[in-house]
Amino acid sequence: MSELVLSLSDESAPAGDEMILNMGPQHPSTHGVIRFIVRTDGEVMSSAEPDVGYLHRAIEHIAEKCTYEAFMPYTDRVDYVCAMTANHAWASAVEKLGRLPVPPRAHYLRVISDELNRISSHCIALGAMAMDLGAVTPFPYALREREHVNDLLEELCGARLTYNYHRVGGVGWDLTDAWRDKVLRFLDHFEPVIAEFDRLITHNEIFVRRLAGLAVIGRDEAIAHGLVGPNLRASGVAFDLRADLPYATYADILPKISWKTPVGRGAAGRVGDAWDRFWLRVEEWRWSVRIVREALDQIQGTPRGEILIAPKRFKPRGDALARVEAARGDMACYVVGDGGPNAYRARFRTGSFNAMGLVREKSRGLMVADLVALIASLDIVAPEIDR
Amino acid sequence: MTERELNAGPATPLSPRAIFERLAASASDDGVLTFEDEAAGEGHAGARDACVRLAAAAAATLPGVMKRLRDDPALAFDFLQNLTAVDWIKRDVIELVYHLFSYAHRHTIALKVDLPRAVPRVASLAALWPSANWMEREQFDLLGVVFEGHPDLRRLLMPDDWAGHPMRKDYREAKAYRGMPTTRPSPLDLLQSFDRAHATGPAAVRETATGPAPPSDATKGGAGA
Amino acid sequence: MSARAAIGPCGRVGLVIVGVLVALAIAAAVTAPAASAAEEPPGPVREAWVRDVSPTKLERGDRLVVELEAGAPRGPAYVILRRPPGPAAAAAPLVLRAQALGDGRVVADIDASVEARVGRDVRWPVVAVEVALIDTGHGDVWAATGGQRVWRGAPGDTYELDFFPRTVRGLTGDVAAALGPRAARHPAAVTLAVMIGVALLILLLVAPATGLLVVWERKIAGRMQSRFGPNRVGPAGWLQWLADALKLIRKEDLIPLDADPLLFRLAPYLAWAGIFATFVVLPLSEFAIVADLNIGVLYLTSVTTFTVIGIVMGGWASNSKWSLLGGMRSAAQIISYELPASIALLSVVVAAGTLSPQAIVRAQGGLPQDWFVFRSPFTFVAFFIYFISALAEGNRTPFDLPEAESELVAGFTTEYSGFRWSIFSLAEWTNIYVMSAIVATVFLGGWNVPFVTAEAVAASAVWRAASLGVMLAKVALLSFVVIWIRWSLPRFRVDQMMSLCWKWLLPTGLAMFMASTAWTWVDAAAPRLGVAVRWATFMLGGVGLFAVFVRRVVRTFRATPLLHAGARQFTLPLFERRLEKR
Amino acid sequence: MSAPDDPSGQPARPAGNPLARVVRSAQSVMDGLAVTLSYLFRPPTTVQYPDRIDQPVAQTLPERYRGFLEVDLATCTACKACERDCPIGCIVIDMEKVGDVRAMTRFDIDMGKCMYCNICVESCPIPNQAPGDAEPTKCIRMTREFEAATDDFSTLTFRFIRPGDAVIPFRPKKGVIEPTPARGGIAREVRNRAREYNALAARWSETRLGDDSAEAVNAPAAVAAREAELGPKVKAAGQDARQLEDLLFAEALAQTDCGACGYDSCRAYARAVIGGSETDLAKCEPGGARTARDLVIISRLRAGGTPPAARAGT
Repeated sequence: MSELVLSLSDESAPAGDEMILNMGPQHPSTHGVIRFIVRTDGEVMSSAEPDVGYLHRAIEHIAEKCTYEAFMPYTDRVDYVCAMTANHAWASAVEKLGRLPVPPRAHYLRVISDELNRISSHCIALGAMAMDLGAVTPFPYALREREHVNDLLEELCGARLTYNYHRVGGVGWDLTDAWRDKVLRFLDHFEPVIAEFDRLITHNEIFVRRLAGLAVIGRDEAIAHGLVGPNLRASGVAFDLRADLPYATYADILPKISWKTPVGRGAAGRVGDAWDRFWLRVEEWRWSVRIVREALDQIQGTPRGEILIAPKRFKPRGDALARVEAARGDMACYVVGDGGPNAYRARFRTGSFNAMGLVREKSRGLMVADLVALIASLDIVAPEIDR
Repeated sequence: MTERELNAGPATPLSPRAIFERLAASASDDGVLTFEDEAAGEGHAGARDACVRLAAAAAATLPGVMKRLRDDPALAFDFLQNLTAVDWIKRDVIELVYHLFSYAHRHTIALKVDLPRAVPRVASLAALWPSANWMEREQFDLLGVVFEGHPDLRRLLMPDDWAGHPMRKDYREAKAYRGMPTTRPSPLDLLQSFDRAHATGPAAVRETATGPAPPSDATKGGAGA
Repeated sequence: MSARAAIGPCGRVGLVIVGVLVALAIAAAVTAPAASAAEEPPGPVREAWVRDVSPTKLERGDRLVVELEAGAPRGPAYVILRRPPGPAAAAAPLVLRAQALGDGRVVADIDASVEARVGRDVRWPVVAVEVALIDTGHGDVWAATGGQRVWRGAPGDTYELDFFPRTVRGLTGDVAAALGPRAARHPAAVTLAVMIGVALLILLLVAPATGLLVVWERKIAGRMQSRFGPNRVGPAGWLQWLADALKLIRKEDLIPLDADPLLFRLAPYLAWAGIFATFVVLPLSEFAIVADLNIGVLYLTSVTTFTVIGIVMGGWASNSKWSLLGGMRSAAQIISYELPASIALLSVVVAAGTLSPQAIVRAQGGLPQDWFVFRSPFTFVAFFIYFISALAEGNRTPFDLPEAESELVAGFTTEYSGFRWSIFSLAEWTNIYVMSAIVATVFLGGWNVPFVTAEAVAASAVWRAASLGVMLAKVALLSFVVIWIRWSLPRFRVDQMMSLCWKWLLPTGLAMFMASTAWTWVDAAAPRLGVAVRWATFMLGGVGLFAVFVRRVVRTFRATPLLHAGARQFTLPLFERRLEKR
Repeated sequence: MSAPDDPSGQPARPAGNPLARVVRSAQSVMDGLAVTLSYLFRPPTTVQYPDRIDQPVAQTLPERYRGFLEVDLATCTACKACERDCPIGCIVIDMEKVGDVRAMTRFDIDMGKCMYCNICVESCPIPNQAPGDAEPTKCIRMTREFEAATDDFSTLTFRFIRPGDAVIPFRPKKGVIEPTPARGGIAREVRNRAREYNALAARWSETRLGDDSAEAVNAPAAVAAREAELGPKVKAAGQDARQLEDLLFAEALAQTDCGACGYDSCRAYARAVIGGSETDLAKCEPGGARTARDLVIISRLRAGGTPPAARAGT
């Protein structure tokens, strides 16, 4: 490959009044280890070029080195803020590849754990975004709720961050009645907290003014750049995998709670602005609460203990792509098997990866402080980009 | 495309075969595209997603095919949801896999094309889907696929001066990068080498316990309570 | 392009010059109050005149005779002399110890101690005797001018002449007198020593108080965020500041390689000096003021802006782009908000008719409806304008852009560490006191004790102590509000911050200034209307706003009942097991 | 301040009249202040770990908590299922013939590497029942222990068999759930032992591994050991230039392609050495004394030097 010419990042001397600001990889608000090469004239940026890869651990390569089942704990590390959905994506892809059956109770448990994890992931996203905009207190409040969710998940599966809860063919642990009651109590507690959070920060006039009309991403632009999940919906596209291409047991749950995909409405400024992205995640909190309630209700009808059909001598051949609605949107997992015990190729296409590709374009003309808000509003998690 | 259209839900999702047929019908170059149905693999458990394969010889026509997939109103694949390269070292090809999705129709298709492993070159799709920009950079970085016409084909994840493309099956990591070792000794090895050096003889045998009696230091070695 | 090059080679010279000028200005500021403080003794002695002075040129051995009205009491007295304009040292008023003879004459001998203060070989002219004060020895104090007794203390009061403002110069005289002729030969040394002594006194009082404020802020922040805050060092964590300070002082003294070492070192002290200089005119109580300048408010607004020089200097000298951006933001911010802040203060100044802080306090009352904030709707608005501007000038949230940690890492303090950093933060937190004290003084009645007149406060030691307490309580409350705001609100963006200043606060402030000026006329013309408006403003703006707010707090509190009992009641694994165990 | 081009094409929300904006701002600010103030009347949610709590946190964790691994060797059959299934290879079990029985001489788990995924527990075939647990556990199991802060990775290697000891594997009876001591005790003890000894042992090994000085590298024992390692490889490569090049590249050279030797790449240098056009074997700067020694050894072995087995016998 020596014929390939390497072109180094363009860090040549800036022209005119511009100066180059090196933001990251150690910077308080780059949400992990990301670096931006920012060209600014005073406070106004002419571009912010992301430089990623600092958290690249070659997870896709590791997938080629261990068995399908043994790779599950690594998927936790794809997105450690919302590990359940990465578990789910891998499990779904492998199950699709091997045409493996999954017991219904396991599907419900996957939904419950996914949604709880979505709540805790949005806690980080919203809390950190508020903190990036200088409001410090929403962050501990959000983290407090995340800790509660962590406590619950810890009791379910034993881990607080990297759960390794889903299995190829089911899930690892069944729920107990005591745990179910605790989740319901948590939801009772959490709903008013959302309202409080709204009053504290979402509708705060300073906050709204800072985000309204900021970094507007139009619908076509969002689709073309491959934005997914909350970012896409904030741009006005009513598409949610859970509702539109239902997997697990979402098809049974969503109609019961009269689901309506939340979409950015431009209530503060324009559709697809940073505030819409913030607000949409708050809305997703509310919907997740309803989904968990309904799933906890419906799971009562499934036989206790039937949570895993483990594959035997699993050596599939073929390829499969599975998509899961993760906290950062549509996570696609593509897995190729060549008849061996290990995956021949695995790939995770994550929400942050695509969102990050948009930063350079969207940062033009923004202020340094807005870059922080832009990154936060896209809910970028560094390991998801680098994997 | 208006908001109403997009938000009205699935309009006319087509099956992969129907998508292929429509695509093949509009193609001028017959026989270049083939359809691989959803199928179980041979001899092993496993399944394959349905896909359209573009003949390796016609890899140059990829942008045209993709443009048709994107612009045909009945297909309207507006979302390039995944771009992967797979290094099939035994077949000596690098297989590019494009997964497309249509928000308008809610249908999906995979398109595959083989490239020669020695010179994996293909036209960039960054002009069709901006999201291809970073995905192509990533595949270039990790597998060395050169996307011609890409606006900014640089390494994405690895350092700019990294040698080799790590996701290739024949890649071997160097022992050091810029003087930094890429491995560190495992404590397991360190402790074992200490043990070996200090072994008093071939395994200092002690009478060992049998059965589930509570372990104690004298009989059980280390695991005692 | 490096940050240094962005300013250019002239920058360094310029900043050095500016720094020197500021240092001089601060030195002048410290001495200036000393020079002019004695012009106005406390109390309502507004004007003073004497019938005769003889002789008009004095030298050692002379006797100064002031003729007063017959019937003035006997006793020890003071004579304050005004001298013609000249060099600062020679033009300062002179306080002489004298003796009232009981026949209307007050005589003062010009002896060695006077000469020590004035200079040996100068025959110096006297323009006028400002006032003569006579201690009758029965607890009464006479302040006499031209034969009129204009003010006296109540019998039995322990008020003493020693409570006169102890200006540096006045102290110098006393110290020189106490030390005797040897000290008298080195008046400059004595002056310097006294100045340093006063400065040290302020520092020793303020620095620990600031440390306590930091702990308090952290405790409030902790509780507001559902956690504990510092609670380990000392009783309930109140000595945390001491531990932090020791840690900071012991840290390595780091100066970045490419930094400008001189300016880098100088910057924290400049930032700090500007804030500390304000303490000269802050009336913490009826008596506790270093110098009641007749231009006090002007002095306050000018001295507080010295900080910006230190910040810009630190930001530039660090040779870091983050620091530079922080410094530039700070410069823009402080200079901009200077305007609405001053104009908001002017609305009160026109209502009070004076720039002297003590006089402004005396023009208010102890009860809220007598405060300037409720004097009229216009001062009410001006109060908020000033408060917002003060937050901005103090770099406090929501205006903490110069050190916005999520944008600029740590702004102008990015490259600072250890002791220098602690000086910056000392200045920053002290500034909370300063801004709170200014707001309390100008808008919220200062040290006025409810239901007690200013005269009564001056007359009684108990009330004087109470007035100090009232003022400190107001400062503490306002500091709490400042802290509370910081932990509740997000930050403005730099353009929004500027537009708030120039498009909103400044025009509104100007309008309020003009309206307030007009209102003084209305107030004078129709006093009953004025009182009615005061009450209306108080009831609507004060009580009404407070009620609305309390309702919100109660509603919030009730909305999340599961949070009330903290984590214990909420069944999470950790706590559930703990409860089971009991 | 929005981006200059607005792709959504919608008008911004009208700002409203100034007074309304002021009122709205005041209301929202008051809302925020009310929320934070209300927390002053509530107890904190946090706990003061580690000292101001009623009991050790480990005792308050849920049963399924995944802390340190521990092995109850009394019921371990040495089936090595955990070692085989560990995705990260942090478990090492050695079996040796001790006298006339096969016994485990090593059962090490590198907890610093472990990712607490529970896969080893799931693959363990021996069910155990620990007192106080609602659910059955396994011979290897996760515990609620989690405290082992350290500045040395090696102290996180838990050695369940003390070096020099041997444990005879357990023979399970079918369908019997074996009793086992309460979870956590073994992990605590092993952790404490690891704290005492491992760091010293690892540092001892590291000084020997890490000493790159010419004296240490060329010490007779080191040369002999290296010859023993390289001997079979050189033999396997024979005289095939390509294989020799691979051998030199993999075993001796620094692989940095730094160019200090004057060649374009490490492989070019290797080719030159093999081809004989390069006789200076000490040109690899990053490799230092170690590379020079290895190159010398390889060329000696190629030339048919002393068979390593004969010399390095002891």
